[in-house]
Amino acid sequence: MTEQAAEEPFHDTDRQEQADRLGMLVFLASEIMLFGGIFAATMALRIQHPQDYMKAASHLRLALGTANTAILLTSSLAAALAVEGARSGRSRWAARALAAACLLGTAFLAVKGYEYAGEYREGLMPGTAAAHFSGPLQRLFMDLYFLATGLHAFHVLTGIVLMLTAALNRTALHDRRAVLIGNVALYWHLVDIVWIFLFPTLYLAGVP
Amino acid sequence: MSPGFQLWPAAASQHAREVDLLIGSFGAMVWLLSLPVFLLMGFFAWRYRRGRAANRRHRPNRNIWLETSWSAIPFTLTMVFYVWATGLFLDLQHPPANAMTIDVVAKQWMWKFQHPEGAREINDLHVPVGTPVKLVMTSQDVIHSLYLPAMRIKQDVLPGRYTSEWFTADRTGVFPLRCAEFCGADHAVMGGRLVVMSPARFAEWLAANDGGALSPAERGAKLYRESGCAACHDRAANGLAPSLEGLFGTRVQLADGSVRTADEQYLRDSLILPNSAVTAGYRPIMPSYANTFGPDEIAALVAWMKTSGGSRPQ
Amino acid sequence: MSIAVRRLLLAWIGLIALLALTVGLAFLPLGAAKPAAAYLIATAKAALVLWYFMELRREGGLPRLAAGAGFVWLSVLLVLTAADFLSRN
Amino acid sequence: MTRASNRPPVVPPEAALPSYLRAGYTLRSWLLTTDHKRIAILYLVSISFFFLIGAIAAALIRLELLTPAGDLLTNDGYNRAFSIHGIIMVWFFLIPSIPNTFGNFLIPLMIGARDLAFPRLNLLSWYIYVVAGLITLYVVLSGGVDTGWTFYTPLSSVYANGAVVAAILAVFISGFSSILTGLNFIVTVHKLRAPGMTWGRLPLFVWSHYATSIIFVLATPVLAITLLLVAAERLFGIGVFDPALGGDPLLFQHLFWFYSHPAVYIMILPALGVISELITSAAHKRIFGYWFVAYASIAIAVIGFFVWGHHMFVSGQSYYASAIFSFLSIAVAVPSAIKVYNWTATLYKGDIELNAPLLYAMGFIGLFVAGGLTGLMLAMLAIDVHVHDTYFVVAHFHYIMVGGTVTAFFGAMHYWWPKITGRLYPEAWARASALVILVGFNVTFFPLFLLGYEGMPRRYHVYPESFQVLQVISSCGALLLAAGYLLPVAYLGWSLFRGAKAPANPWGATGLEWTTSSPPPKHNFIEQPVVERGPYDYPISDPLSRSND
Repeated sequence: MTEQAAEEPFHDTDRQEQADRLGMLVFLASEIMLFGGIFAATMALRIQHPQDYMKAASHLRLALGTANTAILLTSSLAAALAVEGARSGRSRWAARALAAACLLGTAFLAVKGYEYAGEYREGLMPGTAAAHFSGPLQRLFMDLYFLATGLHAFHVLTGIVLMLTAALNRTALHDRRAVLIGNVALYWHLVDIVWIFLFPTLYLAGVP
Repeated sequence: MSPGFQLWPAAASQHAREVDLLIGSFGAMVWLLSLPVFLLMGFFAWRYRRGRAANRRHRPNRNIWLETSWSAIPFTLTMVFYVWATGLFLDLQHPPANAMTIDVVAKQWMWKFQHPEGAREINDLHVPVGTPVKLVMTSQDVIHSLYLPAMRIKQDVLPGRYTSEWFTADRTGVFPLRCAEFCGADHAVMGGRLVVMSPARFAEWLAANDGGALSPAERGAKLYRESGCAACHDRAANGLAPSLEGLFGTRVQLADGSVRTADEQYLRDSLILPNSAVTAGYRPIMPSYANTFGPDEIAALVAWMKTSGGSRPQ
Repeated sequence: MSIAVRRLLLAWIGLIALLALTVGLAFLPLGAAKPAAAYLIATAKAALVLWYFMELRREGGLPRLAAGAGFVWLSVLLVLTAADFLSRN
Repeated sequence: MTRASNRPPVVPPEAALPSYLRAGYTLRSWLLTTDHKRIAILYLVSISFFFLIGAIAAALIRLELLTPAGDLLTNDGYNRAFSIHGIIMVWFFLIPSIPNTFGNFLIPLMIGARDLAFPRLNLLSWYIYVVAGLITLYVVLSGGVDTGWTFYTPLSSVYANGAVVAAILAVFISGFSSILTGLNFIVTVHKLRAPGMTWGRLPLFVWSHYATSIIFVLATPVLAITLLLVAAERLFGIGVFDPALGGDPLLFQHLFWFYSHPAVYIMILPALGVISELITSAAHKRIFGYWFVAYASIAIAVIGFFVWGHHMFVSGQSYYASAIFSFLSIAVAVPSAIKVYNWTATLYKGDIELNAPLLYAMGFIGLFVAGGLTGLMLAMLAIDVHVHDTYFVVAHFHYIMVGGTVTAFFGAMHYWWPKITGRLYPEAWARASALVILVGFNVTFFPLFLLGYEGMPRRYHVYPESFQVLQVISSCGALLLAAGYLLPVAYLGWSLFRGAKAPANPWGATGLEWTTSSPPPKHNFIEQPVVERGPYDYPISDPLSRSND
């Protein structure tokens, strides 16, 4: 266990730790509002054209979406376990849990990529030559779907990079306060929460 | 629009005069609330300026009752005006049933008006005095806003949607008509005149200007015939699509279980996005006419469906 | 297995169970209540993640406030926007 | 004389601890600094530059409007002039104006901290601002945009010409600078207050910046995603806001105003904080009703999120929603009114020094009241239907943003000038400029209320002749206003080199920032201050009244 000295402008590490965590939580609140615009757009479409919304959503693959939800929930568990590991001094355990979370995150992206490929083949990817839609509303739904999941996938990727950085950082793994790992995990959980709400918005909406 | 300096705009309707009264009395109350602040601030700055002998003994620096009352009293007074202003606004949302309906299509950068009798005009709008006039408006491109300062009304005109505004002019004259929502390069010149005439003069004008043109309803009937709508929608057709006779204004049961009133918006949506509101008992087979009919044609078809009232096209 | 780890595992089991429930409910004929149920379950899942994984249960009022602010403000945006869309015409 | 701490003020000899200005002279020592005071100066320089560009655009507008015909600018040229004026003034001057300069400089000093919580993040947010600013300059040089600062769809997404995507990108990027600043302020106020600096001892300036930061963090990302969607619509035909593609243009307006209405409070809340400091310092008196004023800031920030629909009364929004938004908009006026009444009560029985900062503060109150009450008129549905999108609205928001925020900005500049630069400014000149600005402002903008009620829509470069008299008066006022703004540039610049050296506390004020030297050393305080009194603990002239306190 190593004790880091407080950095400017802090006098003690306790304060600094609290400040880092609070800063991360405030940032996450900001992230929620960023996705808020997309949720508002899907809500408007769903209120105004409930039939078309459902029909368009039914083209998504619920099984893959459900699998991805389970994957992301499990990876969130792994991230939480990593924090617990670092805190109880088991740095190797923490590293493995982080690696598992990264792996699951990558699996999520792989499934997502497979899904995108399927949608491309079915002509559901806007802007591609093969695209064919039943009307503007289905296209708009698919646009929103790609925007929402694309922005989310970008966050997943960022999260994986952050967790990898933490897993390779000896100081962070041996920090019994788990400051860095704790904050990275917070970010990862938010990525999870966003998906938890995207799932009923996009996938479940398609079940008649 | 007489040249020269003026400080108050002409008012040409009962509503306009009520808005003037509203802003006048609200303005008076606003002065009542803010003048003491200005006077006291100046007075205190002079009375208690540094170096001047003055009694500076004072009570503690807070007084909950004082602070609560100077929040609550202005708020309560303002609420009275809220009720008044909202009442006037709600009147604007409910045109009288006997209002004369004029179709308006806005585009960059002109206003197109279509009278029910068939007369069409651009940028100028002629109306009779003393008759409620309802403008049903849509845009062909960006958002515009039809602003009649003399009536103290304006309403944004949206693409893909119908909005409306109404007024009853109570004096004849020529008043400005302007676009209030920024709509691109020539926004500033997208306007014309609102000409309010006596009923007799208006009838003359109408007769002189219809130029043998078809009324919107007649044009709609013609479109209905020529575009092959009857193949599915005619009563004699094999029940592929609901009949349009007497449809306007009724409540329609939709396939998804909801109910909608067949108003202008519903009829337009059914032409542009036919499958988003399918009538119960029918299949979603109608193609979209978004690329076939422009706002003018849609307005004509809607006008026909409104007036046909159950009669078949001649 | 420490209590802390067991607690996290239980939260995860809860999350997976809720996922199964929400997918199951989607196939029941619930009509208009379906989206409501789906979002209710999503909120419950988010609450589990916030409470156990993000450890808000150990935190004081300030971090809870900070974590909750985004959700509260988002609901202001959605509710007032929906108020317009639902009451047009 | 300090009362914020009962220790003697620590004013180090110049040689013992160099001021932040002398902590390094190289360009690198400025561009890579993490000192909040130096970053504040970087911001001051960059926002002044953008104020100048925005003002040039304003000058073009006022010149064009001298005559009813469009003779100086073409229709398109005029549209680009007011679009650039709006975009630059809103996002590159007003939003960062007070928070990023005075907030950055003063918050750590006022709460007894050595810096903001995340100094490197603070520098990063300046660089983000600079990148966004450079893109905006590119937009200006490449011919500008003709969408207005509001970017209404489908005009912006389909029909407009010009560098719309670049302008959107600039605003999008500048948003992240705002978010990071807000985050930094929130964490700093929570975690870096000096021992004894309880919430009840926070200066009202800090309270109002805290409230501002809430808006920065929670509103800005909505603007970011919305503008991203507009760019996507323009580039890829993703029609979220385009009715031709199944979208809804009113959704854009909802999302845009969800940010842009609270953004008005981003501009005015810091100004309200400045005025509380200026009034108490000039009156040498405790603020009347500290908690009411403090909570009013938070209330404005929170309720400010519930009122955006009042920009949409004639847009085709449902009239039920309009009635709700109208009511909520009236409610947000209550905390603002509280502040004004409390400032007036603070002057009562004070020991008032009629200095330039107080003149600016009193000018602010007058203009803010006028702007606020006309705002109340705009919240009234039937009135708004007539004056929406006319010069009445233009006049109203200029009273708040220019009459309010810019006047407070100048007031703050004078009040803290000795602290920031270590020099005193010439008082007589400063009083004169305050008066010129007040008169010039009213001559420029009051006629616009009349024009608006008469029915002149905004964003018109040609107009009926009957409006010309008022337009000419306004343009003449703008000339006076410009002189009023240039005057301080001249004498403040002079004082930088020739002004008398400022003592640590030239005003006899009580804030913590006055207990350290002018200008402060790198880490603000030589030793950690310990706070034992409230922020406005001025002596009470009559000893008898002490017992009442």
